[in-house]
Amino acid sequence: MKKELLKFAAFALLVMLMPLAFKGGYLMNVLVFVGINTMLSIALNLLLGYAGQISLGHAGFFGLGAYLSGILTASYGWNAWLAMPLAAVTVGILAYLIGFPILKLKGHYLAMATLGLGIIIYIVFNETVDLTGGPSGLSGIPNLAIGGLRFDSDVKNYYLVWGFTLATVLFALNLANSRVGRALRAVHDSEVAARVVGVNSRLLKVQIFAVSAIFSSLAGSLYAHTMTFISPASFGFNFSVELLTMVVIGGLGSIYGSFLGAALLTLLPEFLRAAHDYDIIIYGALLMVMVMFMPGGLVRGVPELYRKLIKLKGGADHA
Amino acid sequence: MQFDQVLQYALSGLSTGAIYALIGIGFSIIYNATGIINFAQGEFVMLGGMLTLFFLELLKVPIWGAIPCAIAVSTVAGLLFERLAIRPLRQPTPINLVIITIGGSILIRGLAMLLWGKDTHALPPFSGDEPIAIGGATILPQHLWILGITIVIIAINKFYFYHTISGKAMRACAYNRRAAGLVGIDVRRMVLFSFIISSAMGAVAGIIVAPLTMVAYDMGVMLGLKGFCAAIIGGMSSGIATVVGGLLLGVLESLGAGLISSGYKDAIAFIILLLLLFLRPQGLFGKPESERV
Amino acid sequence: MKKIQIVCSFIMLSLVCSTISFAADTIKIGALFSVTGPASFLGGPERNTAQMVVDEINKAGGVKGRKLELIVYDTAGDATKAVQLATKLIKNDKVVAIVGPSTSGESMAVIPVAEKEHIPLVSCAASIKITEPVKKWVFKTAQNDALAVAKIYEHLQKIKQTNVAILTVSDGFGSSGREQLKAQAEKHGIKILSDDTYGPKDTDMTAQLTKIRGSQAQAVIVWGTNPGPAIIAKNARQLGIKTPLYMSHGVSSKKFIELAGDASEGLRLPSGRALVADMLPKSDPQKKSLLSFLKDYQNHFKAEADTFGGHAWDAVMLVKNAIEKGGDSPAAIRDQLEKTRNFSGISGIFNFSESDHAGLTKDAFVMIEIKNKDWMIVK
Amino acid sequence: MLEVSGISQVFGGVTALDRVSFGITKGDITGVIGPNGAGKTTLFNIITGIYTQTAGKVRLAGTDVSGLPPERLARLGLVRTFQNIELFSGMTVHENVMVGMHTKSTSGLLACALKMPWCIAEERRIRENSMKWLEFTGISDLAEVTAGNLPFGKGRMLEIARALAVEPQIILMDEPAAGLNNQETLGLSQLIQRIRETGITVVLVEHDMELVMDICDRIVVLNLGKKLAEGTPSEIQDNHEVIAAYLGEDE
Repeated sequence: MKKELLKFAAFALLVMLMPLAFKGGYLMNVLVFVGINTMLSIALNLLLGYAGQISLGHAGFFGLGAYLSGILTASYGWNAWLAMPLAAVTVGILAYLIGFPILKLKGHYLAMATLGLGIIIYIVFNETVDLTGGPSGLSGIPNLAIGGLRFDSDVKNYYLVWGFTLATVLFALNLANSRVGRALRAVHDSEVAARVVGVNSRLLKVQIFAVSAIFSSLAGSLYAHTMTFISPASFGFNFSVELLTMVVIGGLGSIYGSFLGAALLTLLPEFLRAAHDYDIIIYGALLMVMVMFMPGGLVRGVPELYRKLIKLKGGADHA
Repeated sequence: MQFDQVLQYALSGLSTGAIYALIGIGFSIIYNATGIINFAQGEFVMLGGMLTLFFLELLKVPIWGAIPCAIAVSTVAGLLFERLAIRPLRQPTPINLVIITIGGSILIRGLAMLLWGKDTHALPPFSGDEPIAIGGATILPQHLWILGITIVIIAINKFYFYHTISGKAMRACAYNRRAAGLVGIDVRRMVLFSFIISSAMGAVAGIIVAPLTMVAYDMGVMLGLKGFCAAIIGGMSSGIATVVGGLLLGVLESLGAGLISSGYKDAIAFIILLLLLFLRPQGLFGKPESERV
Repeated sequence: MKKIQIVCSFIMLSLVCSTISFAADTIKIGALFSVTGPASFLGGPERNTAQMVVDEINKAGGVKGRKLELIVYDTAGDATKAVQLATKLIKNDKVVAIVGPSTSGESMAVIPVAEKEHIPLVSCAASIKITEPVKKWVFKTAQNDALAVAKIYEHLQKIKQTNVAILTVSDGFGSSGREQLKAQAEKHGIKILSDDTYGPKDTDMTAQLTKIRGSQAQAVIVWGTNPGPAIIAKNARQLGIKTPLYMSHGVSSKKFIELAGDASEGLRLPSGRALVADMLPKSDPQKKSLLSFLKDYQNHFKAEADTFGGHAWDAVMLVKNAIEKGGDSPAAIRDQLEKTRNFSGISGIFNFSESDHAGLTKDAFVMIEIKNKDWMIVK
Repeated sequence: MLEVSGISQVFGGVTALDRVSFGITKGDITGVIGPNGAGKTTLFNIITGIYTQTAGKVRLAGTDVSGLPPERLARLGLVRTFQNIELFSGMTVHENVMVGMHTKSTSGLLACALKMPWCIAEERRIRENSMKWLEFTGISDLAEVTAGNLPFGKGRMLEIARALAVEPQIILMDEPAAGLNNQETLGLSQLIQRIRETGITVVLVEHDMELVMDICDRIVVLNLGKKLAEGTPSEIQDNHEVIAAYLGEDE
């Protein structure tokens, strides 16, 4: 328990000190998105890594948060701090209601159903032109502000977004080592055994689906208020797959893994810019290679590799 | 609303639906033999179209040579996919399989983009493009090709699954993999076969549809998803139910676009998919199955 | 173990920062083009053209004796990436102006960054929203879709066909066009009888066209970029629709004719003059720019230039002229851009002012018709 | 305590169980035996809410619980173990048992994630109480081992410990001795008797006749989906029909 807390404190400290290292350069902006993506992949990880339920429609919840927040503030003049929780609650309720029928499905069927859900949401963004501005997008979304402090620069946004992200990390960590988190992992390992000892797996799955959607929605609101412009293209199927990749690469069920996955995938394009046409291939290959050779993700795979290397080296020394 | 309009919607829908059906059957064959939903199925459709174009335009092979070559290469791609990605999987859980087939589809699409570029290309129709009038509606010769080839493929399928040893063996796998293994059927070989068959079928679908829809490296995504919808409507059967599912989906889409709203056309397909999964996961025509633990 | 990994990832991060080089004494211009992704048909030629123009300028001795340096990033059509890269251009590369992005959505996303950081942005996208209302730091070179709509409607008025059906693609380009088609109809005495859309990935539009066939439309206006309009042209031919088809400027490249084949015969569309440069009279003020652009492009890339590359040509040239006249500070460039008068570019003749940052009139377009798989000016 | 009456189950035209009825007395150890395919496991699955029967009723302490899902039954004090042990293989042994205490704790999702003070207290209680069951089954030294790495016999003990953590009225065990060596079977039989001493009713499906005859108070015999006989071990041993059924199967 103490160790866990210490680890989190170190992580938080690192996050807080980051801006000093970059002095407001361009990477600050990228790191803002690393924060948002970390939040999203933790949200998905709660569902996928803990409860073992796949979703290929999370970009839809992310988009709903962004659009609800954006429309309420830009078109109806709401206060952003009011719009954000309202969006989250709405998305949460929606996910809760749709969760009952959709989580009855298993495996591939669940993947396809959530995918369909994501596409339907995406089509709605595109078609309700009067509300969302359609494919041309919605602009003029205000920045968040506390009193006189407007979050309108990368550094300010960095602290804003990472504040939320750290809260998400803490939320997820607490949940993992609690009665509910254990029950979720139990459902993941053997649903029938979990039910037999009294875990209402169906309700639990729906609950975590809703919680996951709520965090995605919050991330969406943050995205809308930091970007000040949103368009449906950011919330399509591809982004759902990207989120899935983040979670898988980082490591299913690992919160810090989600951060690693999000950071890697958000920063990867920076490294791959020279090979701009190849990035889609590297992406696909990475996904396959990870599942085939490091099914535990980086978080578990790298230490394992490290141990193997040590052993190999040790063996060589002896020889 | 006039009769000839509705007739036109129906005919357009049937020809699109036939493609969905072909892709849907590809999904079902793999699913039945392995329990995998192959998210990369749509990419084989793309490969069929792109490869035909490649042989036709760049290697100057005549069309009757280009088509078999394209099917052959796509089939090899399917074979390699199974051998290199599916078989070596250490933990073949549904989630890992979903992820690996998604990864495979991205990879195949990316390679196609690198090899052939991002442009859309037109492919000549098999036999002219003079419209044929049927009642008040018109179709193209290519539509007849699509319907005809779909029927032929389904007939071949039927023959294969019911009248050949390996087809029967594959049906046995579909019914109970462990039992099939116990009676001496090489299940892994059947899995490989299922990938070969469905990638070949995907390629055929891509080839016959290409003259109408044109080909691009990313054409497989939406077609693949629609094909899956067709398979779900048909209850993942590898026979006539999926064909009906595909045709139904095509006609509903076309009617939806014409009579309700063209913008929500795709949403209609996916709403049907969700409703079916919620209410009748065994497909529109299947009998309910007892839940197994 | 986990901590080590986190530390590692941050080390990688800092490596990225340190690899940025600083070349001395060049004037840096940033460029954001959608070289990959769904809008690569815009971004590809735009990147080629921009690089080509900068090379030509440098070959001719640069601007005021200093060389230009073009820093191009690929946005892949993604608004989020576009914003990140705009920030990168401004903060890390310290550019004095940005040309691009290629699409309207990305441009709208990047505008707040340019406005906040006070860097002039010359967008290559078409939507009227980019410069209307006028934003202090934002200009654009692609013809407004509003102008294209006006050109088609005027043409229809002239030939007295006022009942139209519209069929637009449901992406940024199509929805912006649809908005304009609906907004301007009344002004030109046009009645829209049916209003349909199709998806950018759709492969069969006979349903929409059948519906249109059932209406009394005298003309069908299709708003989209390849390959949709080509499929529509083929579908219309299949259905035997005799109503004339009008396309948007979004298909004004040879690719469209190649895709639609015989079905493209007789289609009309508004287009920039680049497609028909050799048919223009000698007196046309744009002719000189056009011919040099086409020739350069042919020499550099062994391919035919299209109007899309022209947007980048205009953008780079406008910035270059502004630097020549004023200084190389972002503010000076902005001020000089706004003072641009009678600049004969590829897309038209630009006249920027305090109240107009798009700078073109509908004369930037000519109506052209496809005859024998080539472009003809409609008289 | 537990009463089944007229249970029938039909799978796609095949009758797996045909009007099976019997009662189980509180505090007894009851064995359900029968040749392969007799329908024992199906019966267990029906009683524990995993299958829903075609006809018939299950009553637990007088209330009708037919068709209730397993999680509801667990709250009513009915719990089971599985033939091929079902562990939460990714979690530690201790955590496995802690999940067993799910019904005996109440903190909700939000309270857990926000670490409310009452949750921390409850968590401590769960942690301590669950150790008790590990000690009861004699695997407390393995508390921090990942369950997936346990040897089969220990896994069986863990599954029982986890079921006991539910603090049930009645526990159903599906072939608990399967896969155990003699030593382990002996331990198991002692454990079952100790469980009964704490007042929990035990029902087991078992193939190991020696074990059944040794510890059971009553035995129910199923054959081909029907109840063949019911009685004390000695009554069953003398029952001709039972002997015929077993001999007919060549066992």
